[in-house]
Amino acid sequence: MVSTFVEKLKAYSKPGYYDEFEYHWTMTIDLDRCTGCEACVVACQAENNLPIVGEKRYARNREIKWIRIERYWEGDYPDVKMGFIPILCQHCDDAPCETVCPVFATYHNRDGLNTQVYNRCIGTRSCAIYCPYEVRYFNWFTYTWDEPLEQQLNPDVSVREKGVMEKCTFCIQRIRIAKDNAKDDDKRRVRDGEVVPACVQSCPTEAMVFGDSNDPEAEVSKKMKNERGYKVLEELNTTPSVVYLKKAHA
Amino acid sequence: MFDHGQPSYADVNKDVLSTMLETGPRYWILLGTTMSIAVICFFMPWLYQLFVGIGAAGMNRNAVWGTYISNFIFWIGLSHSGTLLSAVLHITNSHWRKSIYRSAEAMTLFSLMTAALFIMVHVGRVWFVHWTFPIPNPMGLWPNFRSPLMFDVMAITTYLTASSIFIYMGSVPDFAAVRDASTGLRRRLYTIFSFGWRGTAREWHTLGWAYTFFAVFVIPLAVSVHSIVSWDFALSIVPGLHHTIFAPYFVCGAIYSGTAGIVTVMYCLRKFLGFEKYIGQVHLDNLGKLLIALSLIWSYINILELFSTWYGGTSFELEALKFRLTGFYAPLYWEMITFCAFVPLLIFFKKIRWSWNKMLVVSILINIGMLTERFIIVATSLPRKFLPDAFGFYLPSWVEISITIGSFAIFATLFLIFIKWVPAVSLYEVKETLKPLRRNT
Amino acid sequence: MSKISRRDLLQYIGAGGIGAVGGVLYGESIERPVELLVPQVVPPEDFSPGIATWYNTVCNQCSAGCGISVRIREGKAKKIEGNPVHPVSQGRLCARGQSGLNALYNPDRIRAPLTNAGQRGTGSFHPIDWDEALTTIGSRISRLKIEDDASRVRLLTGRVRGHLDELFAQFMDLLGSQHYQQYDFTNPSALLAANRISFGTEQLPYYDIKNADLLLSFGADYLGTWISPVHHGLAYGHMRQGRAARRGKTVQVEPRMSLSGAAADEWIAARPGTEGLLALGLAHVLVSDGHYSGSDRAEWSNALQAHSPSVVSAATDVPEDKILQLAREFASSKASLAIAGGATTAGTNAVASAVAVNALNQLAGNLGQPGGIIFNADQAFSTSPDAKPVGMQGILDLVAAMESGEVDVLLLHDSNPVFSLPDGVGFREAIDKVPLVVALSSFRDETTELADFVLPTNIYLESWGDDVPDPGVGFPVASISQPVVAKLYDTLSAGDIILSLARQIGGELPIQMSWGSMEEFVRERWRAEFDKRESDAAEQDFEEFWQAAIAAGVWGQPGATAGDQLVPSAASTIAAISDPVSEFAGSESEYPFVLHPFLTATFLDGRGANLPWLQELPDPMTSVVYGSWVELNPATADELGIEEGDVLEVVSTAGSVRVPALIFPAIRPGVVAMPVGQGHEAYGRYATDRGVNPIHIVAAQMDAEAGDLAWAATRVKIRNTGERMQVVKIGGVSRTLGRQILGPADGHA
Amino acid sequence: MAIMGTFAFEDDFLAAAENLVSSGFDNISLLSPIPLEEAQEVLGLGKSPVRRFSLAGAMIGGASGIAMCVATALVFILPTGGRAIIAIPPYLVITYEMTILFGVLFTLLGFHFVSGLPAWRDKPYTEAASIDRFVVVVEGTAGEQAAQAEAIIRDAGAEEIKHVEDGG
Repeated sequence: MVSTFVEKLKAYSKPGYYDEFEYHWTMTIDLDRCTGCEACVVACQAENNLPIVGEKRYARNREIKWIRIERYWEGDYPDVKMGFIPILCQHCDDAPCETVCPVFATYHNRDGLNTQVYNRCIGTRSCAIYCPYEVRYFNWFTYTWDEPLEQQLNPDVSVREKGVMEKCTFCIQRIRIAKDNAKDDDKRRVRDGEVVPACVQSCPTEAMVFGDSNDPEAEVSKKMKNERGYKVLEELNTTPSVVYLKKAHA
Repeated sequence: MFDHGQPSYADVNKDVLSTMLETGPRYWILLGTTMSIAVICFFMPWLYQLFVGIGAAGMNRNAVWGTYISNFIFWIGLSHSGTLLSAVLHITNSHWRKSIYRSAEAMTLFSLMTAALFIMVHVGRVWFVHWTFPIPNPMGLWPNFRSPLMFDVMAITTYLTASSIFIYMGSVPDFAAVRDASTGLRRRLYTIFSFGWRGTAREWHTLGWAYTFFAVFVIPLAVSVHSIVSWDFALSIVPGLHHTIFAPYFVCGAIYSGTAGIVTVMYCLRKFLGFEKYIGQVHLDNLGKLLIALSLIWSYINILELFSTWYGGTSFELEALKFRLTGFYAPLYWEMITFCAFVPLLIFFKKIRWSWNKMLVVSILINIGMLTERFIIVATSLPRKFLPDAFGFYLPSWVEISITIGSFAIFATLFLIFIKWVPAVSLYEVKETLKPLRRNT
Repeated sequence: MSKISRRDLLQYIGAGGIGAVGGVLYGESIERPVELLVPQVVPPEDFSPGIATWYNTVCNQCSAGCGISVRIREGKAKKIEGNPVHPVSQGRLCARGQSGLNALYNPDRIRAPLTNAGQRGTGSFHPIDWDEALTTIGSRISRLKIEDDASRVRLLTGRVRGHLDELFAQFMDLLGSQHYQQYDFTNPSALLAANRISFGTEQLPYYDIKNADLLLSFGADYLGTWISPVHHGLAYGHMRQGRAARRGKTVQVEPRMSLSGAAADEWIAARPGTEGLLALGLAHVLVSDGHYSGSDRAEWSNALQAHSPSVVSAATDVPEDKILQLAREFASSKASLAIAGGATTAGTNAVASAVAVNALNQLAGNLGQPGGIIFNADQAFSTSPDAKPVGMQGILDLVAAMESGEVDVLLLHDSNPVFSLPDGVGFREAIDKVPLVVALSSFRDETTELADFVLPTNIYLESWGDDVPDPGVGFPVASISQPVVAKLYDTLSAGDIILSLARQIGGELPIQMSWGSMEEFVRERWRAEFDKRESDAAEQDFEEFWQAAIAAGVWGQPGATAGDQLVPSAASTIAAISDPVSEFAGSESEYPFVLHPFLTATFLDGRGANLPWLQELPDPMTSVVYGSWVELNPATADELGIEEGDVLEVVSTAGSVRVPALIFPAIRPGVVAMPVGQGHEAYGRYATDRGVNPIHIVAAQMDAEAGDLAWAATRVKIRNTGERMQVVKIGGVSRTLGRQILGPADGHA
Repeated sequence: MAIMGTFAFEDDFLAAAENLVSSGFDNISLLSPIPLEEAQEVLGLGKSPVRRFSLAGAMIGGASGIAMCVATALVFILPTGGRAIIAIPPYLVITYEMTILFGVLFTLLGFHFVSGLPAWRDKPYTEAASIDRFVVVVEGTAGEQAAQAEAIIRDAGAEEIKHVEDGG
């Protein structure tokens, strides 16, 4: 009794997660394929019921885009280059945002996902401060849709009210469905490619790949090993679950 | 210690209690004004914000914290001198503490309450703020004790509790004096407030011991509170905030602004309640010296921060520093440096140090500087973190500015109520400093 | 289990007493709201609550013809994705296509037929019912027909393909009017004209970007707006990283960096209007360097004589060695491909430029080769009956006819010439002379506002139809468009309106066009196709075939490629080579800047401006949302002392607009660029009074050969008005500041 | 019966107290407007037991602090940021605060317990004791003892001597 308790204490005193992740959902984004077309941005907006905030709020940086394209110029005319990089929640394994939440509104689940539980959120917004990628978006207002645009809203995703933080979930509703299907189907594991977030699904250049990096055969695991692979702001040691493949040169 | 000759024990009771028991129209006008300002500038905009959403404030995607947090830190900082100074001076047996500590502690309490109000104003869903306490809630989930914000919750709760107890227990004998000097309902109320204090040797003895223990607990507590507040920032990895020096920096800054706050409050007590007899040159002189010391420490830490950023040489930190020193908010930064690092040097001159009017100006300038400092920390660092394309900008909205102004009115209101309910100067401790009542001296 | 009970315990401690009592009281006092899970009187078939169904149909947001799958739950469309079995989109979809939901559920849709209350053009309409509207219009047309004046009826549509096109044509034909015409700002008229010259076919070939090793694009924003962006995106991804150890290279020639320019390895800002010349310069090198060794080398050499690199370099402002290097790379690449589009094919020299690019492909032997230009076999269905005027020339003719009172009835469908043509064309004025204007439209746009009757059409997601993607994908393909949701309002599809009109008009029309509905018509036409192709269709039974086609949303014959038997000789191209330099409206001394209007991937020619998701989608290159801007090179801006947000007056010979400035690092000095698509005077709440429309200040010039607007051939001057206006954008500092955001510095990878 | 002697000077008052104590009176209260260490010494009040409350409170607070953190972590196994479920460093801060909180609360408890306050029953008291008078109260005396006490108080120089009812 006592010894098991002590063992438990010891086990839980080690940094890290559970025993291991059931799945470790990971995304790779090949910047050599990415053209910055923003199909992913709209796909996310459609899938996850992101609000239409309006020009005035946009002008004050109150937009909500769970995935956004960042643009970086390099050089000056005429030798000027543009680099696009889609930035979404990196689902860091060592996520600074999770630690700071006083009410466990964000935590790491068994799928290696950095989850955001809207119901628990009290809106301290500290997670957005702690996030170096600035991918957490706050509901400054309760947003409404001009009738009948609300008919488009995805019933699998909740609509958030004012005062709640939100962010990319790797389309957790799709993961849930895939896992349910796999469970119904003789309790097998989710197959590679069976679940794709909306952004990955839409990408015309197939720049994004999503899968379970616990599975060495998964496409995402292979992509991660690409020599061009890197993680954004790797030096901060947040161990993101999004691996970027650097743009190649001619 | 007494500029105008020794008062008698009875004089002390009369002088102090009269400020409580005799209320002129000026008081009511003042109270009415501050209360109206509090309602109009603080509570009504807050109500509007509750209705609309936090978007009523100027915060945005890049700057999700704004003046609410910087004001929170400011008020927490202002709270720092009262109780801490009182406790330290109690333990070290400094007699000059005795006539000022009650008001100083009240300042602690009320600025802490104002600070706590700012947390309420800040959070997105204030109606769920109790979820941060380890009490049962509909989520069936207790808070995350690994969170720096939980440190805050615990620290501020403890600080508020401890400060309240500290000031209350120190006032119990004085409540008894009020009881004895009054009649009717007030007498009944103060009978309850004073626990039936008679001033027996045993009571004094127990109170003395308890009070010393309160002081002993409060000192590390006060230091921890502002350290913890600083960790809200320093434990993040935001460039410009992620500094190990932050805890001492905040604590020092807190005591600094708190001490300046005491000077301001003492000035008002002297001016409006006629406490010239009890709050005199020695207090001003001592507080002035303290201010100089704190200002020098504060300047040193600022220089250190610049140096370590420069020496560290990472792009993130250098960019943040560059923006702070030369960006949009640079005028505010240099204003802060002027008010908090250079202006206090004037206190070296006796001419300044010994003049209440001049010290009032200096102390107000210091607190303006400290208010700016908190604002700069928030407004220049948060919108410019790691990804340049996500750089943004923060400008407070009218709601935030109004609420900031309103918070001073709330503080003033609380203080005005306080002086009518609690003797603003400790009766028995002032008496202790007087010539003992002995037949044979 | 134990975990839950412990949690519950805590919960009960807290909520127990008060909560339970409160809950009971609440439950007692407030009646449970009866929620309609399924708020529909008659649920559509295949309906099961909580289960999503996917229906395949065709996207109509641009003319690429992508197949789409629409996710339906509880009878509502929830999401649009690419149809995975459709060869154009292959399961992918662009931002515009996905925003189709915004069109379907747009709050500004016309919900019932409208007629103008009094004066035309005041924007005041009142609803009437369909019968009344159709009777009025039908009797008017009928009278004209009886009087044998049917040619006074005109039909102007947007770019319509598939059997709707045939229906329109047949309608006009039976009516006895030869005046069915289309206009689409994005129509690749110059390419079609050039292909007619070079390849003898007025059809777009398949550009096999996927297998190319070197893609040389002259102004064509193939990833954003050119022809079939989603398909090109797929191809681009494959070309870059889809092949082992073979990364295709792309070079973009354009004065202002587009999405494709950003993706390119080399971006060359040649002098505007000289891109075709650059192509000829490259062609010259191919010939003179001996890379080309065909039998007609002498003819080529002769034709290209005037275009030596040094001459071309001086004219185009591209260094000579760059021309040589590019030409050699182009020749030596295993699979090279040159394409033309955008501003290159929108000058007064549009066709000549496109021919020059064709010449380049011919010289490099790219025709019929993988990674080159592949000609489509015969189109899947020969739906397009006769060549009809498409482009500005047709509009000019129409305007002339209207002005001279030759037009009694103008039927408009899905076309907005008032917005997408320069004011100089005079469409807005001419329409006043037409007694009856009928618009078939889902939204009230600038042109619709001028109509007497507005007949609301279904959104494509509510309509039957079909489409043959153009260009094809190298083999015959046709897609079916089916209603995926029950129609929201009292609207009809364009086809159904035409059929109803035919019934109203009477005569032989209802006899010849006896289909009860568009659905029936499409089905019958497909049956005819099926019968014609029975031999090579796998399914024997049409019903089976039809059901399979509806389910898949697409039908195709992947094996049937044209091969290279279609590769034409070069003689006609050689003959057509001329000096392709664009003529600009306005003198350089008075108007120092070349105006470069560009299509945006979001709004295209402005048709996407009423979709809120697109309004909120940052412009890919500048991150601007909700508005217009004018781009200036940083050096130019410095020189003129202009900063971002300064409102500039941009003046051309045709007019002027006031628009805030934006400093853009990748634009040639001497060029100012403005996005097309904003500046609507009417088009619903999201589009109206937002930004400016640069087409209004474009001089009404044409390329004579293509007969279409030369929208990139206008010079402007700019004047700082001293006013300021915020350019709303999300981007902060668009430089990495030395941070390794786009990857570790080279050498550390 | 209780005898209450009011003094204007603290040395008189202390002398009276000392005499009373040495005469064996053990139920005396010494009321003063300010704390007087000498008076406490007269009554032999040394180290106050309040300190034990403080210590106990601090210890209980510390223990419950860490226990609360660990227990919460174990009940809700919710990992955050890759930290250990039971992450000691942050818990130390909570523990620290809880130590102080409970220390303060227990000290308060100790004060009430030791001082016997609140005590709102009527006890021999004079309002001048909260201003500038020092009062000696001898309780539970009667007859000869009372006379002796009264004599001691009068001899010490009391301004006023009153016989009052015992409190409570």
